[in-house]
Amino acid sequence: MQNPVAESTQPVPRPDKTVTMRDAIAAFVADGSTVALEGFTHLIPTAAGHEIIRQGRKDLTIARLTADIVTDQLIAGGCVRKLVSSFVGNSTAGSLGELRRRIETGQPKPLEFEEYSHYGMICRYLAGAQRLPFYPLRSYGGSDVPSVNPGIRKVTSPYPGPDGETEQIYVVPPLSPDVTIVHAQRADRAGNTQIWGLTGIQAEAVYAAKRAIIVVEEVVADEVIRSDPNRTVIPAHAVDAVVKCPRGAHPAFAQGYYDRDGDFYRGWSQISKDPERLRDWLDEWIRGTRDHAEYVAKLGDEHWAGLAVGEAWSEPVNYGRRL
Amino acid sequence: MQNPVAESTQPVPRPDKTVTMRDAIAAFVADGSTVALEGFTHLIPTAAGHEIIRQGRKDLTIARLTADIVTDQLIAGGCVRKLVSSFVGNSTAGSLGELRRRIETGQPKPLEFEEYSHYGMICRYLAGAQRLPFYPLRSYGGSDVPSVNPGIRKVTSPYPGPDGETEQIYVVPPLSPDVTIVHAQRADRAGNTQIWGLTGIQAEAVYAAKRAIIVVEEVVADEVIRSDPNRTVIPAHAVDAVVKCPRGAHPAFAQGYYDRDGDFYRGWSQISKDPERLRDWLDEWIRGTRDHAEYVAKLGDEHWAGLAVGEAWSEPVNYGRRL
Amino acid sequence: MNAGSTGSRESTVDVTSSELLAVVASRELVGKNTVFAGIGLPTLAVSLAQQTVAPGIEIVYESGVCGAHPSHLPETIADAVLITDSEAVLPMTALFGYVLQGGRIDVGFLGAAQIDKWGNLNSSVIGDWHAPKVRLPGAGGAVEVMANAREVFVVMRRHDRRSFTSELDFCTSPGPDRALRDGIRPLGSGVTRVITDLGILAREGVGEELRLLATHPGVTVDQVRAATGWDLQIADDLATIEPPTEAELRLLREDVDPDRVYLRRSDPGPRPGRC
Amino acid sequence: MNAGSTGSRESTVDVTSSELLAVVASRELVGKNTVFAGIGLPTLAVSLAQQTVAPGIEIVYESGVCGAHPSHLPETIADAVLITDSEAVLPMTALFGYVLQGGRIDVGFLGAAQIDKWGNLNSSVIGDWHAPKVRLPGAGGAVEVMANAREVFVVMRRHDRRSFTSELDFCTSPGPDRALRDGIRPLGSGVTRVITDLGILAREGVGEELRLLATHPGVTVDQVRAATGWDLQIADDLATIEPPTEAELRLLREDVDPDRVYLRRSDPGPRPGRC
Repeated sequence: MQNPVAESTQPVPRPDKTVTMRDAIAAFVADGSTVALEGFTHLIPTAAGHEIIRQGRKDLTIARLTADIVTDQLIAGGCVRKLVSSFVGNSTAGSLGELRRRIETGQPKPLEFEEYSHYGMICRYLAGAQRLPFYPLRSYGGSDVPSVNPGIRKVTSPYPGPDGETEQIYVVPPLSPDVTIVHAQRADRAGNTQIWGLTGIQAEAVYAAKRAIIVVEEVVADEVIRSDPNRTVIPAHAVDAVVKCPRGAHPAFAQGYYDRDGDFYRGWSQISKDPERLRDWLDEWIRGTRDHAEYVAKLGDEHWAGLAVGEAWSEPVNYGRRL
Repeated sequence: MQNPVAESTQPVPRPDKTVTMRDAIAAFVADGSTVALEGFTHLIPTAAGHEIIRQGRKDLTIARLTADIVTDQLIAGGCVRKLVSSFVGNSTAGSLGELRRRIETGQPKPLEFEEYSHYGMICRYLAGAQRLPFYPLRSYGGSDVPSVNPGIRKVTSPYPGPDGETEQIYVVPPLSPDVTIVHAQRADRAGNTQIWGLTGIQAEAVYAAKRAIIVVEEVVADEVIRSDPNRTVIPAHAVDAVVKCPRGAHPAFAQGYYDRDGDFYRGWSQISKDPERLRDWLDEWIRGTRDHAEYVAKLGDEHWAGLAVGEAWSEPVNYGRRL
Repeated sequence: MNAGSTGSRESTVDVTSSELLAVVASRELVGKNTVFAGIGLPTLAVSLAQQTVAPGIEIVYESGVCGAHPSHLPETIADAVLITDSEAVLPMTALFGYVLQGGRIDVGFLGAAQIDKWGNLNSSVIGDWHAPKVRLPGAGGAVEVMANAREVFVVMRRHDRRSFTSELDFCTSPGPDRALRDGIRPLGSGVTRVITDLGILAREGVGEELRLLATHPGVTVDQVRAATGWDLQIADDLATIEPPTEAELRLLREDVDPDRVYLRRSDPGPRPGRC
Repeated sequence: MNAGSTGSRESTVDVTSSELLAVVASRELVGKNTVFAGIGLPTLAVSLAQQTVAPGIEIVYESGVCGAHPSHLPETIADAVLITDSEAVLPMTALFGYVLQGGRIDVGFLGAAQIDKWGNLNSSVIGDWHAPKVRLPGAGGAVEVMANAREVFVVMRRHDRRSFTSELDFCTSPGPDRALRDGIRPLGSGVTRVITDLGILAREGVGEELRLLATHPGVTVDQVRAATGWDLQIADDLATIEPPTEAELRLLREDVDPDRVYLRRSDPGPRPGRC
């Protein structure tokens, strides 16, 4: 209706945060760091975990709701001192062999394990993202989980409960990772990140962290992101590095890009059950590949063809334009 | 890859929750109710407010972050006993005449006013939606707001602060409206509601409430909603009524449908300043129209042409389909 | 209790244990609107209920999917086929915070390695938590389902003394009695139904133990008592569960899981002497 | 302090008060990354800074818009033109919880009806809250900006004793000194700059009063003291603000607000004797 911005306005330069996976891990993941790897079954940052193994990081604290295959690999790779998690199983496909050995036998050395429930982990990220000293939740009443995790405490509400009596509630402390790594379908060079399908806890894990690495299937033009700003789950101001790494979530899936590798999940229980076989697997598939592109190539075209997906496009919406 | 669901599977019947505005207000807004009307500048449920005035509801508690024109109209319409809000101004366009008179002079009768900041209101809805006894926030330290609002209290964190000392934080109580009313671009008949542009606090206000009315520009086919499930901000299970009411947010805007009526906002300061003129306006535009369709028609085609917007379509994304 | 069937003729042959559990669980969903369920027998039960006793019932998945319309039977709660064509995908903050803790789930389905007579569940460890004999996957969202769903159904494929124990090795997901002793007021009733290959155990709420409510045809009370690690109470009006009807079995086999992914081809079948 | 200019020749004629405030505020944004700003002079200042001293600076709007690329000058913080073509639109829970309270804002711009020497602000009422002479709009998000932004800039079009008061009628948005006395540790420094039509007041953080840091050309210290409702401290190295350069004015007038929506056509201009 009025006041179009003059065409002469100089475009504001956007920082370009794209880097290689190697450089991103080298820059932001130090020995001893607390690293959150999030993605609930969908968009698991597996390729980033593999690069951490390749670079031989040590004494990491890994935070992850569902400590699945990538966690087992990181532990077997000698990278992990401590695990903070709410589910330590190989999805619905069996066991995490290395993780179980470390917890059940303490061999080759014990693994520190800080255990929560899913919502406990979610609330820890919420507290971290919101810079809160604690976050209340209606879980844990009568559970043995607080007895093995002194981080889970109680607070008395300053308001009367429904029966007029004082009310208590459990709380969890904030989780503030040194770096959070998530995988996404696409981002622009500045780090505006779009995710569809399961969005999980990624945004909160990123905002809770001091640094954030976004691994993406595609780096897209600014115009693609800006055509649908509601799809941006993580804005550029929360992102430090953007890494293009197609198929970097394997064996997890990327909605609209490739499907879950169910056979790999089922196979992992066998591989990880045998320490020698597991070591060989790491040597061949992770330490024996230079980067994720080589891992992808090694899996082979036929393998990837089996994970291909068809099309189901969203209906576009009109954001409108002032006339 | 496997196991297609047999085509003979019967479609599960979806409940049809579409009703007229008159029936929705009659069914879910009772005298004395606490009614949340949310929508931050965008998608304000104005038409629902007008219908509440037409039906002569009394003694309502209105909860709304920005108590703007629709709130002033509801107060002038004699519907409101108490206001719970964090901003009582006519956007950036001036004053709310009736609200100011009621607070500054207590005439014709006093208005109860429970005052928060925006984040205080947001946290009240968060606590309501999450069924928490309280929600902590890092606001209010040293402010006079808690001195006039005993609902804002303090809790001591069970974790030591950054300096090792005990740490205190303010908390707010849950807000659990009897009914929340929001406006949206579109929903299906079951109530799956899609919003784009500013999504504000609508989802939390709906989940915090016992009942929810969704007013929409369009009721769309199930397939439209299902083509983009991430766009669904409010799922059907949280919705009790779906009301089709095009242009029901006027003078606010609906992204992609019509623009904000800036002249109306500026004009309201003049209308509401004069109690007689305000009464005449309510009689003519609200009580003098049978429903919102009549209000829309009375504004006239030329008026609406001035609020028309052009096209800026989102790029579709691929949700993928198993081959 | 809804142990009665909806169909016409009884089918007394060739019923596998998975089919039996799915059918019996489906009947218990009369009048329920929202169910929180994992993949497997619980989803089969809900899908069958949608076509029999509870047409409008909605499954909410832990992954955030609401109103799924999958093209294929999903393999996990996060399967891509659950997302495409679904009605809503919620972030986990909303799913756990607003839907689950918000109190909007009528029935949550849970599994466990151990259950006690109060319906407390262990899914964490066998042995001592600090040096376990077996490390199980852990809580996941089970603590939250138990604390926040109106009631919880447990489906156990095998009713034996290792699982039905007088004392849990670890209480992952406590029922309301334990919660109240800890000073926390839970929303729901905890476990109200345990559906096993021997029968149905039930409790109504706080202060009540699980009682044997009904047995499958041919199962004796002594058989159930022997398979239960505590002194099991028996309902005064102990019933016999009606076997799956042909209509129920046809829907389950032809519509819900035609490729027998969760019904299992290699299903050992119910215990000898029953069905 | 960054009262120095970036351009070449000085322009000493025809500068309006709005232009002056926007230019001076823009210079203070050197080195800042994220700004929380309302529509009007603050956004003009940030837009000018993007083209001068802080090319990468990002405005985050209270409505949830990040990385806006508006086709027209927006009329409100929620204007439809801010959303279309923007980089991200956040729900309010994320904007207030993760961005603002999360500590990701370098500078928040606030206005107020009253300010005291500690940088505490009143935007609620004139008179008693319970029976106010004037009911103002209230807190909005101002309490949160003050508590969570690293520092706060205040732009006041008119420096007088009604606004610069020794005692607030009501403290809506307290600075860190008041917060600490209440037992709450704030994140940021509170108000660090107050930019007025007379000059710039500044304070660095906890325990410090606002001091007069610089005046516009021709403004005397006595003039500022007379317009301030408390005994104003003066910086030892009191400076004179360099007037807007031609480059700054050209950008502001031709690029940022060519239709003078916020620069105001009817702007009364700076006070006589200055610029």
